Amino acid sequence: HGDAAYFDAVIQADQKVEPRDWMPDSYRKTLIRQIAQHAHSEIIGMQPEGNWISRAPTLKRKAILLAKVQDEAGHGLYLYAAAETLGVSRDELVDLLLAGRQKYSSIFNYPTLTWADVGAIGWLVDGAAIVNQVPLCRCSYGPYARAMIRICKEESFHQRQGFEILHTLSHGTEAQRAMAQDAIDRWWYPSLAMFGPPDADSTHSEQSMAWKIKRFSNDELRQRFVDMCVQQAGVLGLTLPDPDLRWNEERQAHDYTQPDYDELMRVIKGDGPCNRQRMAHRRRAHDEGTWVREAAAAYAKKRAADV
Amino acid sequence: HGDAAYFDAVIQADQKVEPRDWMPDSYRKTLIRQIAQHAHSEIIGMQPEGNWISRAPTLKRKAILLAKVQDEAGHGLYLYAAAETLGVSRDELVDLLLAGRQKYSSIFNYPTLTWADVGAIGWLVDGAAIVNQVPLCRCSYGPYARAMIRICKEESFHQRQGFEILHTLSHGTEAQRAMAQDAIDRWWYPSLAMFGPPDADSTHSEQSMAWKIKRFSNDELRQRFVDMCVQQAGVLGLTLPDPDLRWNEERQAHDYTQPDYDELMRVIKGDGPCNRQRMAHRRRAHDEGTWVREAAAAYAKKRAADV
Amino acid sequence: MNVDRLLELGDDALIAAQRLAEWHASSPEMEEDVALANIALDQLGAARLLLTYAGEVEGRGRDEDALAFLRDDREFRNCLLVELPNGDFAVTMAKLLFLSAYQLPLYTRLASHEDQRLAAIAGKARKESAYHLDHSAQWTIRLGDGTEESHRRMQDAVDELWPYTHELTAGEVSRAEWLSTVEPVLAEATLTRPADGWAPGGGRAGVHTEHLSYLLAEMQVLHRAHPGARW
Amino acid sequence: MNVDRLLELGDDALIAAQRLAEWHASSPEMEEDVALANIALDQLGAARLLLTYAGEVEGRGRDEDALAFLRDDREFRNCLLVELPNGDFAVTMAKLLFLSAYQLPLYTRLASHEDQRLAAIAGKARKESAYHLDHSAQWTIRLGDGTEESHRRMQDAVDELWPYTHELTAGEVSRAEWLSTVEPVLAEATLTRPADGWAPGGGRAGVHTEHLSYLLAEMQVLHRAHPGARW
Repeated sequence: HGDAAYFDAVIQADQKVEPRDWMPDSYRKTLIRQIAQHAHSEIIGMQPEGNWISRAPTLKRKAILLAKVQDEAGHGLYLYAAAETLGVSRDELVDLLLAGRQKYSSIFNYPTLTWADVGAIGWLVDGAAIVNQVPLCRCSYGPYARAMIRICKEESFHQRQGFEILHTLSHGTEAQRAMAQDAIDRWWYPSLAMFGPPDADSTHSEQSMAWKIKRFSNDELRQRFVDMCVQQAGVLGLTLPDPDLRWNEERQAHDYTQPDYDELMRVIKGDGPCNRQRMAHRRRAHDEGTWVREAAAAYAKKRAADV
Repeated sequence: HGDAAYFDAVIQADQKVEPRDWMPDSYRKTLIRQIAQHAHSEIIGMQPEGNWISRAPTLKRKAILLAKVQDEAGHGLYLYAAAETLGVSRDELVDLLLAGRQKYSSIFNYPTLTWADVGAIGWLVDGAAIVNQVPLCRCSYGPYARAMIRICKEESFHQRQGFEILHTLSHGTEAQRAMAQDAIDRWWYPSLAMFGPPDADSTHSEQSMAWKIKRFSNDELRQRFVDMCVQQAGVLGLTLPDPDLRWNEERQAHDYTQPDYDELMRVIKGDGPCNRQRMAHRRRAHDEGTWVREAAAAYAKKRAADV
Repeated sequence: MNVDRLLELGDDALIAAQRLAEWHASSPEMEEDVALANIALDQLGAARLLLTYAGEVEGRGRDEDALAFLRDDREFRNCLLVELPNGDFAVTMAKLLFLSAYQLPLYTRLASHEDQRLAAIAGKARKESAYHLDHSAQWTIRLGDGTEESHRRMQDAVDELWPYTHELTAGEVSRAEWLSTVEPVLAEATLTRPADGWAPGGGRAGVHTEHLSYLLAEMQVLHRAHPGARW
Repeated sequence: MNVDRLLELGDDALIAAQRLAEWHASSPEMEEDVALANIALDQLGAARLLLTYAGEVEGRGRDEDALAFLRDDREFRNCLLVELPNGDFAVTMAKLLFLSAYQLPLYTRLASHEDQRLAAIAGKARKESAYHLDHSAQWTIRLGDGTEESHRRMQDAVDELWPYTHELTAGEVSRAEWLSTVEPVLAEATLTRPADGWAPGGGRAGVHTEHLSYLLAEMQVLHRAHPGARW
């Protein structure tokens, strides 16, 4: 098959597959699933951080956080647009999310309990996202790769802001420092779990690697993240909550305790602390906005008829 | 007419008219209107004070305030029951309130802006209510008179609590003292207006006096209230916001500035700061409770059928 | 009695009272405004006694108000159930049913505790809990076996809150004991007893839902705005 | 420029920003989440400049945060309109329409104020207000001339908020000038312009609605819980 051969050659040559190119059905499906999940994560991810906009401790921090949450909405929009190039509509994807048939990142099913959680999400969660996403900037599917370039740039900005929040707290009052440490204690393992199950248990990985959608294994990325965090935690003057974390001279990497993958599975299945809350919020916003979307459509139709 | 003569004799002799006794239609209507307005005032009056239950500054104050607001609900219930002895149902009266066809005391159309307002309402508003209501304990209509005896007892308890809140604030920090003075400054004239328009403009008074529903004129009661407050304000160490307030040796009473009766008329007509808010709250509570009341009725019907 | 246990009891009662009091002037019936205020006052009364005692046992000079108004949500020890938003009247009644089906046997047991002070508090609270249980059970039955709409709402409420009841039965009150109170009520109410499954927790360790810090922000705002003031 | 006037401007912007930001992750469309955040950021940006300047003019060492987080509601000078609850999307759009139809001519005038600092702030804010006005006018028209339901909701919103607009036009911006912006929008939206009547006020004197102190309790809670901390 000539199309398939061309597709294989593009992949082989590290070139980009573009929307009009032929591609295997399963490649398309894998990408739709992955990009949609990524888009959903941006949209659901607005909630835990948004939870602190109204209570941000200074006006400057309020503005930064509001802009960050706005960026997430923007990322959601780019990503849905990238998914749409694969022949699926945003509305369909949103319906799949609301019906619970597509997932979003499980990390957003944990609550943000204090202001320091905003810092921890920026530093750890956005940090993990970047480690995951930087390789995606070289993903074989053009629109996704290009969206990721833009998103990664903004994410690293967010990650620095998170780091800065924690740095300020850890050099602040006793209570602020305790708040920062507490946040890291709660977010560390869920962040490690963001890289997915260990390679041995990972389902979709091999084919995604072959298609150059994925470039590194879950465990490789997780290791990279741990090594990065250890160094930065030192600068913060805060502790990662893993007594077995230490430099392994031989591996030239840190040994560390794995996250609780059973917990990860429970959260993915729907039993995290906030799954129900996040989905209920999203559904409520969607339902309460129905009359507005209908009105906009009705108005547009009338105006189109006028012309 | 023998019934009318008997009624007149009962009034004349300062005896009580009871539900089964004959009474003039206009006597009945006047009483229904007055008792309903009084009941509505208790129910609407829960809102401005209730506004501070969640934020009361100590647990003891929270308990006292919650109990007070509960008492108001209880007073509403007695008073609706008293009105029902006149052949009107509570549901009808509530519907008239919700339709805006019966009034409640205009004082509750002012906002409670600080904790000190809870004190000021207790001291001034309940104080004015007592001055109004003590004579009603001798009202010619038995059920109303008896309800008022019970209510007055509780109201004077509330008034002492309000006084005590203000006393504590006025002997507290600078900020607390300022809060107390500010509350009195805002509640003084609206409290004076609670006694209604000046006698010269008062519509229903004469007939109510003849029927011994009312015992003193608006201006007499207002004067009594002013004289009482001047003495108590002295004990509080707070100022009544009337530069022209002074003892008149000749009248053996205080001269004082009249409240703004035009404002009173505007508030009665519906244009006070909170009229719309109070009514919207009451209507929302009523509407949102419909399914519960319907369920209770349906259940009661099923059980009755079981018997 | 150790401080943490007293704080758990006291914080349950305090947060329950705060939520119940939110119903003031908003109940479906005037009689219910009175009843909910009563129950809120009972819970608040118990909270005051328990927190006062907790402060004394702790011995760091904190009174009931210091404990209620000057701790943040990470220091509160209440179960998650009581901090959840009120929702509609069905949710409020389901919460109260589940809570009082826990508090009644708990206070009954504590009423014969060797700690006399705690026993006295529990002895009083037990009687109140019996009333709360009766009130909420009656409403659960009325709503469950009322109209189609009320049945649906009551079932939704039970389903939504059920997971949070596991935290109640993780200690002295066994699941079986708690179920022996709740199941007959659900049955009479023609409601389906939800399956056990997800069992969120963390309240006893100070890891709450996102709702609690909002509740505390409102509850504590005035007290905190005037440090050291008397009221 | 006197402090009170700067506080009026700054508080309007700050409270409007706080209310708009409550929409985060709750808008009817994702694009609107972005747009409302944008507008909230504009208002917040203006608030920061205005409050900073107010603090400097006052000369008592208060910066933007001291003014935003350490005043209580009796010290805030914003108009009542901005503190009212968001309500549904129609109410939010009506609020924004009414506010920006006031802010645009006001900032336009202030942009040529002899006070250079204020003129610069107003010059920037003016352009943003033009966008806010356009955005809210477009939505008002779309909703007013959309479906039956949206027309009803939009008319209700306009009716409910109309009284609060009198406070906006009690100063530099005349009623006629304000109406010249708003009336054509309502007409195009097929909405009825409400009659003038009740004209609540008091915001400029610190006599607010009962809503503001709740908004501030939430906004200020963290800042106040850590006196003197840096963030």
